Order: sequence, then C-alpha cells, then structure tokens
Amino acid sequence: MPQLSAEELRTRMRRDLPGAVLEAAPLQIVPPAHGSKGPFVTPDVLVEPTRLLDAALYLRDQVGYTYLSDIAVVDYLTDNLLEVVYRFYHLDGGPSLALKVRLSRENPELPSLTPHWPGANFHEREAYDLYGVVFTGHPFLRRIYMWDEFEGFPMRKDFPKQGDKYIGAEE
Amino acid sequence: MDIQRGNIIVMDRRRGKLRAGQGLLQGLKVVWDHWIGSFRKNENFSQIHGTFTIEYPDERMKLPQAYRNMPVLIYDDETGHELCTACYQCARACPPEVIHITQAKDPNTGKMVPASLEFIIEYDACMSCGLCAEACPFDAIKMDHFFELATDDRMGLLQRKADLNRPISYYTTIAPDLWDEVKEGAMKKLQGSIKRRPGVIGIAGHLSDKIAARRRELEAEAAAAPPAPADAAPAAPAGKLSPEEKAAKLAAMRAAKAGGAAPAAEAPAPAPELSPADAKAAKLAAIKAANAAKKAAEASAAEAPAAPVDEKAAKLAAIRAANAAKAAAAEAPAAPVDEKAAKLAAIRAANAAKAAAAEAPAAPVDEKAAKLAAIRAANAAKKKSE
Amino acid sequence: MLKTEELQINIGPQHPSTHGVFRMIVTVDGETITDLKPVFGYLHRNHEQIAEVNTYLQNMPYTDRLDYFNSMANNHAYALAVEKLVGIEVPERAEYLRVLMVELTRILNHAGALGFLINDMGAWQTQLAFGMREREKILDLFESASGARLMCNYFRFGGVARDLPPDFMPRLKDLLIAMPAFVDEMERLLRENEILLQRSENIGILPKEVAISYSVTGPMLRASGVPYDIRKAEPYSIYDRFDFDVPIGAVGDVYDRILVRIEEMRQSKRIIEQIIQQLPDAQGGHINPKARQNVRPPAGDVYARVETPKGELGFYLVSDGSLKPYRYKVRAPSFINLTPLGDMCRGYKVADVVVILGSIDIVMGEVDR
Amino acid sequence: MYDVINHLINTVFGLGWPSWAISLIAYLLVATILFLVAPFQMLFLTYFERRAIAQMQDRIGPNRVGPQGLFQPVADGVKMFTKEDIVPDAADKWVHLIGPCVVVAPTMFMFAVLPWGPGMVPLDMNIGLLFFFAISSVSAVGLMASGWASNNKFALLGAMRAVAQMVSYEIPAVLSLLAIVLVTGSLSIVDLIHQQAGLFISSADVPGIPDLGLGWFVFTPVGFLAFIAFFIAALAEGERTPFDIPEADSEIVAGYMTEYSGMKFGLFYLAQYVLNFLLCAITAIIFFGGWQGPGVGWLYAQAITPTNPDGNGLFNVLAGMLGVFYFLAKTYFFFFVMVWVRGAYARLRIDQLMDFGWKFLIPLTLVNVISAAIWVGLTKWGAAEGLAFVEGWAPLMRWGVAFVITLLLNIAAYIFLARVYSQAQDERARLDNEVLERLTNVA
Repeated sequence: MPQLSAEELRTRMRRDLPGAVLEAAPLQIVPPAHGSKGPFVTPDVLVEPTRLLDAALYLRDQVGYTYLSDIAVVDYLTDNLLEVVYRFYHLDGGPSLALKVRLSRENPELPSLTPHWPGANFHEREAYDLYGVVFTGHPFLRRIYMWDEFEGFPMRKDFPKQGDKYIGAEE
Repeated sequence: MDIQRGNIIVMDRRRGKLRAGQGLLQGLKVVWDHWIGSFRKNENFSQIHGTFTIEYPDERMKLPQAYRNMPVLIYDDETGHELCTACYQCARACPPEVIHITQAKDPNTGKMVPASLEFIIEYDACMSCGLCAEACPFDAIKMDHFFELATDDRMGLLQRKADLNRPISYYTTIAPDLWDEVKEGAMKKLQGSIKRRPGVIGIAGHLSDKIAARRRELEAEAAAAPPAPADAAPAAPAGKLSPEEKAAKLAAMRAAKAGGAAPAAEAPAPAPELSPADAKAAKLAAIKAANAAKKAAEASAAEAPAAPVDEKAAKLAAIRAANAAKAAAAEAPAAPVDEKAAKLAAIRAANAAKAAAAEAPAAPVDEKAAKLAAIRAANAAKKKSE
Repeated sequence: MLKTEELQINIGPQHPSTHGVFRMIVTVDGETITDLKPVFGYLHRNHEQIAEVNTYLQNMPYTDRLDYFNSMANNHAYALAVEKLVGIEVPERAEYLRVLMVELTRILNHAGALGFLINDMGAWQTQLAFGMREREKILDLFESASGARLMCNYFRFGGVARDLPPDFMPRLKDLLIAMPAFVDEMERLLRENEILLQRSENIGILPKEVAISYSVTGPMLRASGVPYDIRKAEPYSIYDRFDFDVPIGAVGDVYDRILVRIEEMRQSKRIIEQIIQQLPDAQGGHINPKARQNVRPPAGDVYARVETPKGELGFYLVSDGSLKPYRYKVRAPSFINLTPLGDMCRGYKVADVVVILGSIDIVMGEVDR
Repeated sequence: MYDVINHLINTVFGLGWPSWAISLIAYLLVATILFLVAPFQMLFLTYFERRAIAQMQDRIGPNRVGPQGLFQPVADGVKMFTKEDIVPDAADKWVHLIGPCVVVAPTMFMFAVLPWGPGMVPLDMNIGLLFFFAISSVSAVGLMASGWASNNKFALLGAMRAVAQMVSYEIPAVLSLLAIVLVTGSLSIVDLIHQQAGLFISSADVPGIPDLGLGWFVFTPVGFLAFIAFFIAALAEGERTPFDIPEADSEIVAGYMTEYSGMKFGLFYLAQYVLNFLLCAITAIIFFGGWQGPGVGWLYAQAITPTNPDGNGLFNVLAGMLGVFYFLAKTYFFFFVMVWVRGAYARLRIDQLMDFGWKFLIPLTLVNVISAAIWVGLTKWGAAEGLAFVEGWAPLMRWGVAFVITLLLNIAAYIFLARVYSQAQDERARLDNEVLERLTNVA
C-alpha cells in the first residue's frame, strides 16, 4: 500500500511543479464566542487555483493517485474565502491525498476536472449549485439539486437560513 | 493490488455452456418448492419456506423491548409523581426540536420546582430517534411501543403532558428488563425531587386532583384526631384492632401529643371515638375536625401577636388549617378513606404540629415576618369562617 | 431518404421503476437510446446544512435518512469521522457489534437490491419477495438491538447505543442457517436463467478504466474488475481481523454486478461467522464510558469513509471547535455511481435503462440529500 | 344443446316445434350462458392468480373479502365501476372509447367455437380452429387504436410493441397448430377432440386401442414440441410474463393502458384474462384432449346424440359434467402454469422477443411440421400415396417407428437451434458493443 504523506507530496510538488503549491495561511474559522481554540492550519497541500489541473494531473499520472473520490467546498466566511477540497486515492489502497484550493468568495472560478475525470461531473455541479463555484470547461454546468430559477447559493454561510424569499417574491 | 487475509475472486460467468432452458427449469423448480412450502407457516429464522406474512390486525409481532416509537413521560404509580424534573436535557438533545417544556414554579415562593408544568412533544415532527430517552438523567422520558398513531386531526399529534403520562407499571409491561436496569437510580432520584416539590406539583395531571383531595381529607382527619386524650384510647382493646386502625390510632396519638404541646393547635373538643372506622364516624370526625380547625385558626390568629412564631411555620399551619377546614366542609360526607393514606396524612400532620410546637418557643426572629404570618393566618381564618 | 424523428421521453419523476423521484430525459431513436440526462433534486432537503445547525450527536439520526436501506452503515461512517476528529477510542466489543451490524446491512441491502433489479427486469416480485423475507429477518434483529427497523440510529461516538439483547445471538445463528440456502436459491433463480442472461449479459458495460475515471464505487467498481474494497484497501474499524474475499467481475456488465452482489452476501456471512466466534473474547463494553453525548472536537477537518453496500460513503467534517460541525459534507455512493448512467445507457434499448439503473442500486434519499 | 332441447320439446312434451325454433332457443340459451360465464372466468382467474402467486412468494394473498378472499375480485370490480373515467384532453375521444371495445369483442366471439364438454359446443364449425385464431388477431387493431388515441408516448410505444408482438407470435402459434392439423386432417375443434380418444396412443393412429380418453396429442413427439411452441406463443399472445412487454410496468408504465381508467381499464383487463382463459382452454383442447378423460367417452356413448337419438338424457348430464370437469381442470392447470411462469421469470426485451420468435420458435415449428408430415406418412399413408413399404407393418409398429423418428428429429432440431440461437445472441452482443462504441464518446 502506498503511504505518501501530504508533507512528502508537498515537497515533491514543489520540486516538480514550481509555483503550484502555496503556503497555507491559518484559518480564522473559530468564532470569538467559542473561546480560544486558536486558528486552524490545514496539513493538506494548498494549490494555486490556476494550476489546479496541472496539480491534479501530476497526482494522477506521476504519483498514481488515479481515483478522484470527493470534491468538497467549505465556506470560510470570516476569512472571506471558499476552500475546495479534492480528494484522491490510490487504487492499491492506503489513505487519501487532498488538494485544497482557496478562492475568493466574490468571484470563485476554477478549471473543471470533468474532461479528465468524468466522475467529477456531479461533484462540480453540486459545488456550483450550492456554493456558486464556477468550473470553466465543464460541459453542462447547471444546477443539480435546486431548480434552475433559484437565486443564491444555499450552502454559503451568509445565505439566510430562515424565511423563504421565493414565496414572498411570487406574491 | 494485493489483499491481506483473503483473495480476489473473478466471478465465473460460465461461458460456453449450452443454454437450452435448464436455467428456466431451475427457476420453475425453486418457485414450485415455495408454492408447496407455502401451505405451512415460516416459523423461525432458519427456514426459508413457508408463508411469512403476519396478518397484522389479527396477529401482531412481539415487539422487542428496545423498540422505540414515540417518547412518553412516566410517573410513579404509588405516589403519582412524575419522574420528570424539567431539566431540559431532552429538549436540548432533540434533533428536530419538538420537545417544549415549561418548568413548574412554587405558587407561594415563586421559585422553580423540579417538575414540569407543561410538557409538549410534537409527535408529527418527532423522528423517533430515541436521543431524548438516552439523554434523560432521570429516566423520565421513555420510548413507547404504541405505534397506531394515525389521526385525521391536524393538531391531534401535538401531545401535551396529560397525553404523554404513562405509569411505571405500563412501562414495565413493555420493557421490563430495560426498567430493571435503571429502576434503582431512577426511584432514588425521584425521591430526591419529591422532597423539593410542594403540594401537588409534579403529580401526574389526572391524578393530582384526586391525590390533593385525598391528602386534604386525610389531613383534616389527622387534625381531628390529635385532641383525643390518651386515656380515651383504651375504649377498645388494642388486640382487637385491625392493623390499619392500629396505625391510625398510633398516628392520632402522636398527633395529639404534638398538638398538646403546641398552643396554636390546641382544640377543646375531645374526640370520643378512636379512629374513623366507619362512615358515620368519619363524618363525625370530619365535622369535628372542621370545628377544631376553625377554633385552632382563631386561636392562632389571636395568639399570633402575642407569641410570634416563625413565619414559615405559621404560614404552614395557617394553610394547613385552611385546607383542612375546606376539605372538611366540602368532603365531610365522603366516607371511608384509604387507610394507608390516612396513616401517612396523620403522621405528616403530627410531624407538622410537632415542628410548630418546637418552633413556637423560639423567640420571634423578625417582627415583620411575624406580623405577616399573623395577618395571613387571620385572613385564612376569616375565609374559613365565611 | 426516409427520415425518422427522435422521440424524447421523460422516464420519471413519477415512474414505477425509478426507485423514488428520479427523472431521466431519454431521447430515443425507435427504441434505441441516443441520449439520457438524469435529473434529480426532488428529494433535496439540504441535509448538509441541517447538519450544520445540529450538534454532532444530533446528526446521527439524520445520517439514517441518507440511505434508508443501510442506516447502520451510514451511522458507521459518521461515527468514524467524528471519532477521528475528536480522538475517541472504541472498545473492542463495540467494534465487533459495529461490524456485525454493518455486515448484516450488506446482506440485506444486496438481497433487496437484487430483488429490485429483477423486478425492474419485469419479474413479478418473486425474487423481491424472497429478498424481502430475509431482509425482514435481519430487520427484526436490528429492531431488537437498536429499537427501530430502518432508522436504527444505533451507533454512538465511542461505541453503540445498546448492548445486544439476550435473544439476539440465537436468532442470528438461526438466520445464518437460512442464509446459504437463501443465497443458493437466489443464485439458482438468477444465475443461469436464460431470460435473465439475455437481459443482463453485455448490458450496461462499464470498462475498468472508464469505471475508475467515473469514480464509481462499491459493487459497481468491483464488477468492472477493480478489486478496490475499502475494507481491504484502507482497513477501518477491525476489518483487518477477518478473512474474506473480494469478488470482482470480468466484463463489467449488469450480469457481473449481480454475480458480485451474490458473492458479497456469501463473504458477509463469512465475516459474521468469524464475529460470532470472536465476540465472546472481545474486551470492553458496548460503549466507551468516556465518550459523552456532547462532543466538542478541536478545530480541524477530517475525512472518514466506509465501504457501505453501495460503495464508498465518506464524511468530510470541518470543526470550528464548537458543539456543531462547521461543515459537513457527504460523499454519497449512490450519487456518484449515477454519473456514468448516461454513457452506460447510450445505444441500448428503453427496457435496458431501468435495468442498468437498477444495477447501480441507488437510493434517492442519498442521491438528493 | 340442440339435441337436448329437441329431445325435451319434441320427444318429452311432444310439441312438434320446427327445427329453426329449437335452434333459436338453443343458441339464445348458449349465448346467455357464455356471456355470464366469461366475466366470471375473469373474476375467478384474477383471484386465482393473486392467491397462487402470493403463495409462490411465501405470502398469503387476498383473504379478507369474503371466505378466503373469494369476493375480492367483486370488490375490485365495484371499485373499477365507480372510478372516474378520465379521458386526456389531447386524446382522440372516439377512438379512445372504441379501443377497449374492439379489444374485448373478439375474445367473446372466440367462445363460439369452444367445446366445453361432449356435445357441448356452441357452434361446431368445420373451420373452428381457423376462426379462433383469425378472430383473436382482431384485438391487435383495438390495441393500436387505444394506444394511438391516448396521445401518450408510453401508450404509443406500448401499442406498437403489442401489435408487433401479436403479429409475430401468431406465426409460431399457427405453425404449431398446423402440425396437429396435418396429423388430424381436420380444422374442426370437435373433431380434434374426438381424435384424442385412446390410451397414450391415439385411437385414430392405432385402431383398437382401449378408449380411456387419454390419447392426447401431447404424448407424441410432434404434439409435444407443438405444445411447447404453442404454449410459449400463447404466453406472448396473451401478454403474459415473460412476454408482457406491451404493458411492461417497469419500462413504459402500463403501455397502451396508461391513459385508461375506470371501466375502460377494466375492459382491457377483462379482455386480457378472458383471452388467457381461452388460450389455456385451446391448449387443453388441442394437446390435452379437452373434455377427454377416463369415463367420458363411455358415458357419452349412452347419451342422446345425433347418432344415438334413443339414449338416456341422464347420461347427457353425467357426461357433460364429467367432461366440463376435465376440461376446466386442464384449463386451470394451464393457467396455473402461466402464473407459475410469471412467478419465476423476468421479462424479455422487445428485440429479444422478436429474435426468439423469428429465429428460434418459427424454425422449430417448421421442423415440427416436417415431423408431422413424417408422422402422417408413417402412420396413415399407404401404397396409394407411394409408401408401399409401410403397408405391411402392424399399426403399432408403424406408430413406434414414427414416434422414434420424429422424436429424434425434434430433439436434434431443438438442440441445433438452441446452439445456433445462443451463438446469434453473442453475435448480437458484439454488434451491440460496436453500436455502443460508435455512440459513446467516453474519454
């Protein structure tokens, strides 16, 4: 079983893909009300958004992590950024490797992985639907859960959690 | 990829075999076996033939003890006290937030009491997860086995405390083992919270009126009994008394002793009979108790300025006297009472009287309190006389 | 030249064999599919956001509702994620109980899934009824252990909610007597039946490389010939203590998926037999006494996954140090396994669409979340 | 019926009515009985099917309405009647209405030539068999009409499938009957039954066989293969699993019935179950001797018949009862087989159904026709037809030789065709893959 740690991956990618790996700044997700747990520094590899495709293909072709398991978006409202987590597995087993990408909340845009991993299709559509991350190069980037006329991105932390403005809008 | 402790099997597709209907015949054989087998019932888990239908309204599955449907509150059969102390743990644990609790307050002091005033569960939104029952530190909320909840009433599934209350005896029929596990702790905690519950607070709603009435009745009885002189007791030989009568007598004697010591509770009318053994006697005793109470109230009102008692004791005495008088007036015809409860009430009355007596000599602590108590006692007495 | 027009058919959302409210916009040329677009979201309830306003434990019953066939497996994935995040140890006995329940879940899911698949092929529910019979027996066991048949809510952080009742083991042993007979019978009904062979052989082929690039998981991935089972590839819980095989298919069609599922039931039974052997020696109680109801993990993120009967179910949790998860993401196997549906169906007949869909074995509660 | 009425009126009462009046009375009586019997058959069959299939699935089935749930179909019928009749806005209303009627009517006609017992046939046509199958194909028109008029894609698909299937499977059905017709030399259904007297060997083939009413055609290789082919074709004709493709509920909702509700829907059901009953009945008649069975022949010989006008009326009743009992027992057994098959199998795909019909069943029945010709030649022909060498053989010997030859021929044909057919399937799969590769643009 391959046991490549995130740290090793980071050094390898620094060597092979210069400029693609960023230093992860600590996240201020802990609201002040919850006391002094401190900022959260991710151990995973943080990738420059424009170099995401290179990094993913490097992971697939050079490192052998061919299986794209999951794409998750997290909205860090206090840090004013969206983080997209790509999770890859090696088919010989072992733990995952994650690539993280940080985007601005105002204009989140990423290259799509769907042409290379068709399995990313629904993941990306889901991320677009719920968080508004636009994947350039996606063949069919439409809302997947919500109806097409829906406005706003319901999973963002600043989306109103109560009330239904759509009922009001119809009246 | 290599695999630890096991192999990779490539499924055999059985290619190259002449397929001329053998598989179809095999399928027919399987179904035929089931048809033949269906004339008897599938009895246990090791059988795969036989009907396994349970004809629901006629026969029912035996539900396992751990089965959970909707949460209910349980109360103690003997005292009528609910186990719930309104600690809000269940409301906090509830994922869909369908539990709403109001904690009871002592009407006199305004303090919170470990009991719920109202307890609402919205059954329609409840998801039967059982987290409330797990979270409850007092084992007061349990998952019921009743599942036929269908209703055509939209609000019919909003269950209030009166709908939710189930006796422990009911819960032991559906889940005896689960109750045995927690019984000891739960009952211990219940005793603790009963001590902090004044009056009928914390008693299951449909029982609280009954229990309150009975309590008042018995207190009135106890109040009637105290003045009985100790030497009047041997009218009947002790050996011939039934245990209940004996107990009542004992209680009465105790009350009398205490009452004798307490100046506030002194009543002139002596009780000729021993104990309320029959209806007539009970009636008589009740009337006498009323009189005694009235007198006692008057006496206490009169004596209050002179001998200022402790505020609490005075208040207690006044309320009790008032209750006793009220009960006596209202329920005098209500005949033979529960012997056990009578005993309990008598003992309690005796204790109270004793306490009052003990505290009476204690010097006035606070002028204001004494005055307040006196006024309250006077009011009560006035009300009674009306 | 004769020109024919393509016909667009909506299969669903109200259709007998879409396994819930699922819609496929099918473009057909005669009866041949030229295009298929899945449309869903009718059951969407924003599960992930509901989870963000609940405490960690309160989410446990919600995970039951993801894939309501395998609530135990969902519980397992979520419990693993939170335990990893907080760092809770699970006692040995609890681990055995967990694996026991999850393997029973696998059997019941496959029994049901095969039945539904054959139902989609047009059988009149006989195979389904046989599968349901065994499923009901297992659900009886679940009910006696957890209190509910479907929404078990049985797992807690650091163990399971309750220990087994005394009548559980005898009934489980009875069930294991019936299980081989049931699986053999299912195999006899399915494996060589000429009609079924015609309907399933070379239908919905998903070659190995395509399956990997589509990120499909579970029996579907294994039917395509990839021996990837998370229980072997990244053993979690105590799966490294059991001997069991990983069945894979040779072609990757519907028939292989049927065969793989039948074999997985056998392997699950093997695991359960080993559990019955080892359970009496297991240390510890059914729950870690230190694991409390309210957990407050340190800030951080975690991804934990299990091999549910449908495939890889993963939970990605981000904690901000409070009582509630900051982000809760479900990587649902049914949802991802649906991705290749359009490509798998293209070129086949309308009747094959439902069969291919049935062979994916989706549950809309998990797809729409 | 004519004989009995004639006997009653003219002999017992001595009224001397003309024969047309007696015919009129007899036919009116028969028609009334049949129109009462047909719906009740349908009611009973639905109940029978539901109970039987429930038991095959380890369930109980309907057992709440009436004793053992016997009135369940009545309750269903009442529900059907009281339901709202919905016609889609876009539908062609008249055709939508006529469709189910056209489907039901032929099934009622088919009762006209169905013999229930000895001498109990409404109309003994000399082309009865032809009439039966000619009329049965009329319902395809009704199916197409209703599917088209519904203006629904599923209904249209279903109707097209139904018509394609019905037309395709008429051929193997008729070809397999053709073998029997060759053997008997008659198209009259009554004749066919009479020829099945005997004991495992038809008394028509070997004279002098004791008559126990068991000389069924199914005991000959020709008849057996014809029976298998015919029954499969009957499953397809009657839209039963595994050929219930036109109304495949898991694919095209309910096929041509999708847009029907209330009693119009009920009419489709009525037609389907009555047709199933008729197909089972015709299977029982042609291959299993119909009302033939031990005792019927002897009883009927004592009864009043055109050939024996002095018989006893009591024997008419006895022979009729026994004959109807045998006939219905066989019919219901075949219906049970239909249910059994439905319980065990999945459904074929429409193209596979066509493949099976055209590439397997039709060649098989054609071979069977050749077998039938050999059979006829060996058992019936002589020097006049140019087969002088069989003249000298004993009838039993001739029968035995014919049996062995046709058996070998049929088995060889079956195995050969099964092999060829499964190779053809693989070829199809390969072609499918090519189509798939052309259509799929997977990276």
